[in-house]
Amino acid sequence: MTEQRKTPLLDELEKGPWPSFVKEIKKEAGHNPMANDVLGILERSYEEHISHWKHGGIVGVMSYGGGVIGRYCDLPEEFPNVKEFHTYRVNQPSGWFYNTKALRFLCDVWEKHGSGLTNMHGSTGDIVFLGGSTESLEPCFAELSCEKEDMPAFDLGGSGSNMRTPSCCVGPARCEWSCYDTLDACYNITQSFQDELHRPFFPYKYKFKFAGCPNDCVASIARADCSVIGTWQDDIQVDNAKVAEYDTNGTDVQTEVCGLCPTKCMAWDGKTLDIDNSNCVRCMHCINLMPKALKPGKDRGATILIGSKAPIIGGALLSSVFVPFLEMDPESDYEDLKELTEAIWDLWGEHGKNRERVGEFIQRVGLSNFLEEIGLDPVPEMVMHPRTNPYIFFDDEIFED
Amino acid sequence: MTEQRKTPLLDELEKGPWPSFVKEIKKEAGHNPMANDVLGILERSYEEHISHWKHGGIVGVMSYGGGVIGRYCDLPEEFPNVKEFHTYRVNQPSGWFYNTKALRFLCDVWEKHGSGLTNMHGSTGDIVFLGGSTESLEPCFAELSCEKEDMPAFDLGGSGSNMRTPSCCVGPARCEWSCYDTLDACYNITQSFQDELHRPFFPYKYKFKFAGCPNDCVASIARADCSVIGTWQDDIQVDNAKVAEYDTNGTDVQTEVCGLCPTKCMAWDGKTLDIDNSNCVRCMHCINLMPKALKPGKDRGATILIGSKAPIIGGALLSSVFVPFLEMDPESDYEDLKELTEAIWDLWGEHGKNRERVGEFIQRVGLSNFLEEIGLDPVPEMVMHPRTNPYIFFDDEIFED
Amino acid sequence: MPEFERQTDIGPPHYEQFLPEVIKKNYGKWDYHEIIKPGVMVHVAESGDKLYTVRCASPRLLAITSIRKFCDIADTYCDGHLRWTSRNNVEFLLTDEKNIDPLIKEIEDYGFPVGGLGAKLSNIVHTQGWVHCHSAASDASGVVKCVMDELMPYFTGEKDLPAKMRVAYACCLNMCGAVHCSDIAILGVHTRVPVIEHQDLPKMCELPNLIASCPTGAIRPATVEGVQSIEIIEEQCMYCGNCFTVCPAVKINNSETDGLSIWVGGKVSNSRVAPKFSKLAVPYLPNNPPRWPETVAAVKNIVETYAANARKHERIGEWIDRIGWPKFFELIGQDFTKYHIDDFTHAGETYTRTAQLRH
Amino acid sequence: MPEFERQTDIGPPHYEQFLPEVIKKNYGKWDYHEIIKPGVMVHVAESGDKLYTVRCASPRLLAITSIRKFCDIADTYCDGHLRWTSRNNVEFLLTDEKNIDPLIKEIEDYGFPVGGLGAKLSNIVHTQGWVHCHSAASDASGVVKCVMDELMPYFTGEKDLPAKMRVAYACCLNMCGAVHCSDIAILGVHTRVPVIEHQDLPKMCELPNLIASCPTGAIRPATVEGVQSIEIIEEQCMYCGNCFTVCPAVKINNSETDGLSIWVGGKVSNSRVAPKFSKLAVPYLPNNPPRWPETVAAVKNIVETYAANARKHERIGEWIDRIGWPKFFELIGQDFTKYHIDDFTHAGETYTRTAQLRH
Ligand code: SRM
Ligand code: SRM
Ligand code: SRM
Ligand code: SRM
Ligand code: SF4
Ligand code: SF4
Ligand code: SF4
Ligand code: SF4
Ligand code: SF4
Ligand code: SF4
Ligand code: SF4
Ligand code: SF4
Repeated sequence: MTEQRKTPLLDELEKGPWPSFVKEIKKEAGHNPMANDVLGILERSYEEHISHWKHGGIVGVMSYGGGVIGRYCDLPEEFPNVKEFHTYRVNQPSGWFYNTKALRFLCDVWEKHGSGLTNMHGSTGDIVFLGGSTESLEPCFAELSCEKEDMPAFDLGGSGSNMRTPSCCVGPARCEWSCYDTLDACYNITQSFQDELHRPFFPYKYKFKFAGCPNDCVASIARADCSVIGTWQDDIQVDNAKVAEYDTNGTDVQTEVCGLCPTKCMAWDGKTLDIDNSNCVRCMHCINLMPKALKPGKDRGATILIGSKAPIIGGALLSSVFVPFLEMDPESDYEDLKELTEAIWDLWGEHGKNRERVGEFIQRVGLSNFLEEIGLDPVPEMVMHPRTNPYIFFDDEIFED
Repeated sequence: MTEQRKTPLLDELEKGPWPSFVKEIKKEAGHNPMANDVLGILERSYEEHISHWKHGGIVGVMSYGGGVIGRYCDLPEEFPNVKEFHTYRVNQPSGWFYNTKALRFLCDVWEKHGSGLTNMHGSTGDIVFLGGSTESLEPCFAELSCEKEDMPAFDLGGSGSNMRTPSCCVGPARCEWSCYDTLDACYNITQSFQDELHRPFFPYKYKFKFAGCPNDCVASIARADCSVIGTWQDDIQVDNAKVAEYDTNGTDVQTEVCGLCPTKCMAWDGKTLDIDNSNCVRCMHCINLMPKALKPGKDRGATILIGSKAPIIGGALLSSVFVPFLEMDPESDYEDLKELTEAIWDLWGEHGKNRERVGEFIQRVGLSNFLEEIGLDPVPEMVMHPRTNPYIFFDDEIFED
Repeated sequence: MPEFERQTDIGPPHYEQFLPEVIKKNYGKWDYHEIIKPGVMVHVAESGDKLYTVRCASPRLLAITSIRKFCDIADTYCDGHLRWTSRNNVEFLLTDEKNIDPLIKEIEDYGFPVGGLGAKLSNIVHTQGWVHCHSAASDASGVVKCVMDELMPYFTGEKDLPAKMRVAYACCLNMCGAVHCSDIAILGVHTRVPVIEHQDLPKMCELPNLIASCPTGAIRPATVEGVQSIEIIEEQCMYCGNCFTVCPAVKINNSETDGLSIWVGGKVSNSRVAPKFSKLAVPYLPNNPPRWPETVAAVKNIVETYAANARKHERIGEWIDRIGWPKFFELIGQDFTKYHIDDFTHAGETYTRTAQLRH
Repeated sequence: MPEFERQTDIGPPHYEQFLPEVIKKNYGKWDYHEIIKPGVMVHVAESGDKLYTVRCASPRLLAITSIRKFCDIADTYCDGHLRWTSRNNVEFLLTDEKNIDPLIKEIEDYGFPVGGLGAKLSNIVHTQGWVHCHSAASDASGVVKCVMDELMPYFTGEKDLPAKMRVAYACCLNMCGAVHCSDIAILGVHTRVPVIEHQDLPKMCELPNLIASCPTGAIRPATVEGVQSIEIIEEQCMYCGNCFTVCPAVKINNSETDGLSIWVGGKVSNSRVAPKFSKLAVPYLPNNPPRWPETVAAVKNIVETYAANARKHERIGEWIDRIGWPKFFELIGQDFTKYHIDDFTHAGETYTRTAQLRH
């Protein structure tokens, strides 16, 4: 074992109360040469204010087109153990639930084949194994994925121009507001589209995120090509006695609850919370403030929104309403969602440009045209307001009556 | 005199309670052949659902490049008296104030030289003389513009790629809210830029509109390249006794006044109207509802906004904030406004594309670049919010301290 | 020497000579105003002086005969003073309260109703139409007349409105009426690709200007019928007619297919909410002179629905923002179609990018 | 036969096997929750069953040593059950209330503070930085560590906030942290035109892809140093680095001039107001490892200003919308510069198109 790298700059980051990633690296650096070299090369970056990693090129496990991000350092002589330093994206379980047995298994595998360093989790949701050699890829993958008694097998997640690893909020497992089974939906979609997850043949990446209610605890509306956000159609469930309790125990119901309702559709007279549900936009605010007293309605499902992404190329997008309300009954096997998804993939797959996300594609071809091809009728919920410019592509149908 | 044209379709438009433009045309058609033929050709349009007018070509009065819109009909044989049917744009007086003497003079001139039909007024604000022959242009203009005793002379307004006829709201002449002298400013600017009004040498049209307060009774923010909208810097003047009167006489001050304030910066306790003036956005709503009780502050001036226009080509624009507050003292001869205007004209004149309005130009070159060239500092009032995309053109100055 | 010696660059006459004495005296010193009855208001000066205004409608297209009649009336009751408003109404300016009723009688007898003040429908700002313009997809004055015949009670004050209502009309996409920020806008639309007269084109038009005129880049140079002309990529043309504006040989007018569209919810004032553009409500109605019944019915329906449902002081756009567009379309009974969804440059900015929805 | 037989396309393990008994029993039947102290909440099921959650921070970059330690703790107190959150915190799931305090002691002794629940600052979502990525304009973990060292009291609950606060960090404009909708976003920025290695370029990159990668169209093909390469129009380059993403021969990283920018006012939830993008607050701060004092101070200043001024339940973007951007810049003492004004595709949509202004 070589000596631990000297890292005066990084050592500054062991100070302070917040957990230190430098300490984490050092926890492995004493016995893992890769961890030791990553410490060294990172110190160099701190000295020089620049990254020492190079583009990856194509590395991966056999028959998969994604799941591994290739990485090489530009100082292989000095840091030979991180000459190759690829990351694995290991598909996390729905809701990031684990038992210690499975976690220990993951640790053991990664101790054997890699740096012993992880990200729990990557931004997309995967378990990230941070830094392994090209050689280790196959054996590590085999050990993760093989069938074994009494121990779950793991598979890789997505990278490249394919479906990316779906993720979901904690949902019905622990949250009283979940309007559909996010964990089941996430699992079902992931399993149904294994080919699309592992073998890139889309114009660009396609991400799913499942949130159980409009609080959107997985930030799906900001970073998923398909954002599935739970909601309800009927009336908010109200327990007026409990509202009164909140009112006496420090929540000013009129000001804090009713006063911040976006549509001002509620009023509190000290006894009854009067909600004009036809004007409630399902924002969750009142429910958030009084979880004991209010609950989403019983007729539940999800709003499907499409197209969010980071800025490159045309500017960042939030997802936009595609289906205002879709039932999400697990019994249905999410057939509607799958059909819509396949229709989108077909269309975008055929007409999308290289590296054009579906949100950009829709803007380029126009939402109306997109809907027509998918076979959905336009509804006013899809837009904040109708068009303001008079540049209308009229069809002959306007002359019929 | 030929017989009055038969117009069975147009006759339908003599019916009904609203004043009829057909009746108006007929008022002249009995004795004016041009009016008679315009009636006939219009009836033809009503039969065929199509315009019978053709592009104008360049007609006008000597030494002017604008002020007349050339017009020819495409059925000169059938309607020889409207073979040429040009309109004059006669520059209206500020605020559209007249005395009967001046109006009768205009009527007399137009009876002599044209169709006897007018628009009072054109959308830009001019007195529109509707329909005269090419031959009549010079004599008509001479009669309008010549110096005469005891009778004002009139001049033509703008058309083509020049400054267009400025217009203004009734302002201090009759309105208690006018924050600067709209009539004077409009007159002053019109007189100062006579050359720019009459001789097109801009990339496209440039319109001024002057509104005395944010009610914007000349719709300046929607249809002026330069919208000058009165406002104030200090506190709203409040007479609480009068507020109380409104409150007892049918205005629910809390709900109707305070409740509709855009920033909710006011509260009424039955005695005092408490305004947080630092959060008042000068929307006028409260003042509009209680003119006896409230008035704009005393430190008055105008917000200068730039760039509104109709949809062609890039889509309609509203004007955007250029100078949040400018003093508009008549004593100053509006020097600041003129300097800014000339700076804009220089820049846009040099770099604007053919038929590119200044609002489109600013969007093309970027507001920051535009400001830099004009020599104005950027202020946060100019934008609804700072940029959301990270595509920043950094200069070297960021490295200085 | 000619009879009249032309002068140039003299500008408009100075307004001051046209102001009534009471205005000159109280210029900039008005204290408050009050609407005293439909179409009549009084402005009271700090000095205590009063100025009465009687506002009457006008078709904007005025014969000199009518203008002379207005002069007669103004001479009788107003010491010879009157003005026009920014929406083409006539305002008679009086100091003697007793003259109000006789003036109203006389002007109404002459056919010009009094009204349009306060929370009412005012005159329809409009454009040339078939009376004078080459681009017009429909007539302007005719449609305006038919709509106002039907809506007049909202002008005279017989019927109430929650707030001011500004209707505007433009006969083509040039939108000379600046209709794009109106409570209700009626807009003439062409709906077919222009027909090119290739033989005339090279003589009449400059190709670079013509090509640059197209907002969607649908025009490209082409040699047709042996001349240097253009071709229009049909799928890219949305019939705006701007090519026709710059080149008479590209014919946009079509007697069969031109029509009207209706837009709602715009405003200009900064009162309460910021100015807004009007949005598409009814994509297409046929051109049906002389009375355009479909258009009249559609506008009336919107006005009545608004009048019945909005809260006091709410302009139509504020009302729709409160209830939401889905509800608006439901209330007016209009299908939401693909035409309602923007597909121009900033289209994506209009998509609903939140899960905040009514269900 | 190999020791381990690889399987493909099996997907992730089913989550159900990882759920504690209390969850299996009450799945989808939770009644309400309550925060019982900083970092600890209880969910009560319709059945009356209770599930306690203790949330602790994590640097996200975790050694297996630490994960094993978490396992030990979970075995001791949680029947072996734990989860991670969408912001990389660790959540221990307990049914026995008595275990809460011992668990907290043990995990805090191990160096992982408990907190982040409710109206608090949670963990900073972040990206790879110099630890693993080629594009990084700065390090990720290091900046996050320094900022959180300073802001920790807002995580643990020692200091109060008006509402939830989500800070995010991304090391380049690819924004893998999806920082674009965060209360506060720290973003690594390149600020110089990339340097092209012309000799390598044709071997490494496909020209059409490279040209298409530039958002502003600054790249055009050119023959340089005798090879088919590209040139970058300097005035059109805003240093986004997307050309580098698709082509390693276009070097964007610069040790002198790379730096950090700060963005504010975004959010993701639909609660009260719709989701919002973050907006530029501080255009550029120098890259100053190991402790980035300028960046830490700037973020802290914004958090403190917000904490001192916003109303209860107001996220930072809601607060700024209420007081206005001019006031925000004044309060944080930041100059408003030309960099703050948008100049990309939809820039015009951000201009103030109303006279509604504070003076
Ligand atoms: C590992 C991870 C960051 C992390 O530290 O967590 C990551 C790392 C990279 N991302 Fe990412 N992205 C990661 C989540 C994201 C997210 C967030 C999300 O998925 O929720 C986004 C924003 C949302 C989105 O998809 O738009 C994101 C937007 C990008 C983009 C910009 C895409 C766009 O359309 O704007 C790129 C550029 C590209 O694809 O060429 C990119 C490219 C990259 C590459 C592959 C760099 C490159 O130039 O090709 C990075 C590899 C870094 C490395 O060395 O490991 N990464 N990337 C995240 C994946 C871990 C996981 O699987 O769980
Ligand atoms: C007469 C008038 C309409 C009316 O009935 O009142 C008018 C009539 C014409 N306008 Fe206009 N515009 C008139 C006010 C407007 C306004 C309103 C305003 O000024 O407040 C606008 C919208 C505001 C704006 O400037 O954007 C307006 C926007 C246009 C446009 C589109 C310009 C744009 O940038 O989008 C054109 C097209 C053009 O310039 O080529 C246009 C072009 C025309 C032409 C010259 C037709 C053409 O294709 O060249 C029209 C001549 C009609 C005729 O035969 O008389 N007209 N035009 C108005 C001028 C009267 C006056 O001087 O008082
Ligand atoms: C005479 C005129 C100015 C002129 O120089 O000609 C005028 C005069 C007055 N306006 Fe106006 N406005 C006039 C066009 C406008 C316009 C422009 C337009 O319609 O094209 C607007 C913007 C309309 C819009 O937002 O789309 C306008 C928005 C207002 C407002 C704001 C209304 C609102 O709440 O949005 C007020 C305040 C009010 O009515 O409470 C106002 C108030 C007034 C007052 C009360 C001001 C005063 O104290 O004297 C004047 C008479 C009231 C009335 O009409 O109810 N005036 N006013 C214009 C009459 C047009 C007409 O014949 O109907
Ligand atoms: C555990 C977690 C879901 C998961 O599957 O991992 C979660 C769990 C809960 N969220 Fe969340 N949220 C979680 C990420 C999010 C996110 C996503 C993010 O931060 O990236 C959001 C959107 C943030 C945004 O808008 O930018 C989010 C917006 C909310 C809101 C809305 C807050 C608001 O008013 O804007 C609530 C309601 C509330 O707090 O009153 C909420 C409420 C809750 C409740 C109370 C739901 C419940 O009844 O159990 C949960 C615990 C409360 C807490 O953290 O204060 N959760 N929550 C995530 C914890 C992240 C963390 O470690 O801090
Ligand atoms: S998104 Fe809704 S359902 Fe999911 S964890 Fe958050 S609050 Fe609960
Ligand atoms: S969920 Fe939101 S919109 Fe609906 S009543 Fe509650 S606060 Fe109002
Ligand atoms: S814009 Fe203001 S000052 Fe001018 S007339 Fe209208 S209300 Fe009066
Ligand atoms: S002018 Fe408008 S913003 Fe100002 S206090 Fe009155 S209502 Fe409020
Ligand atoms: S709107 Fe069009 S058709 Fe009507 S006057 Fe203006 S340019 Fe002519
Ligand atoms: S009508 Fe408009 S869209 Fe069609 S070719 Fe002409 S300019 Fe282009
Ligand atoms: S944000 Fe940029 S530098 Fe950071 S991990 Fe993502 S791609 Fe790499
Ligand atoms: S850094 Fe961005 S803007 Fe500059 S050339 Fe590369 S892709 Fe274009």
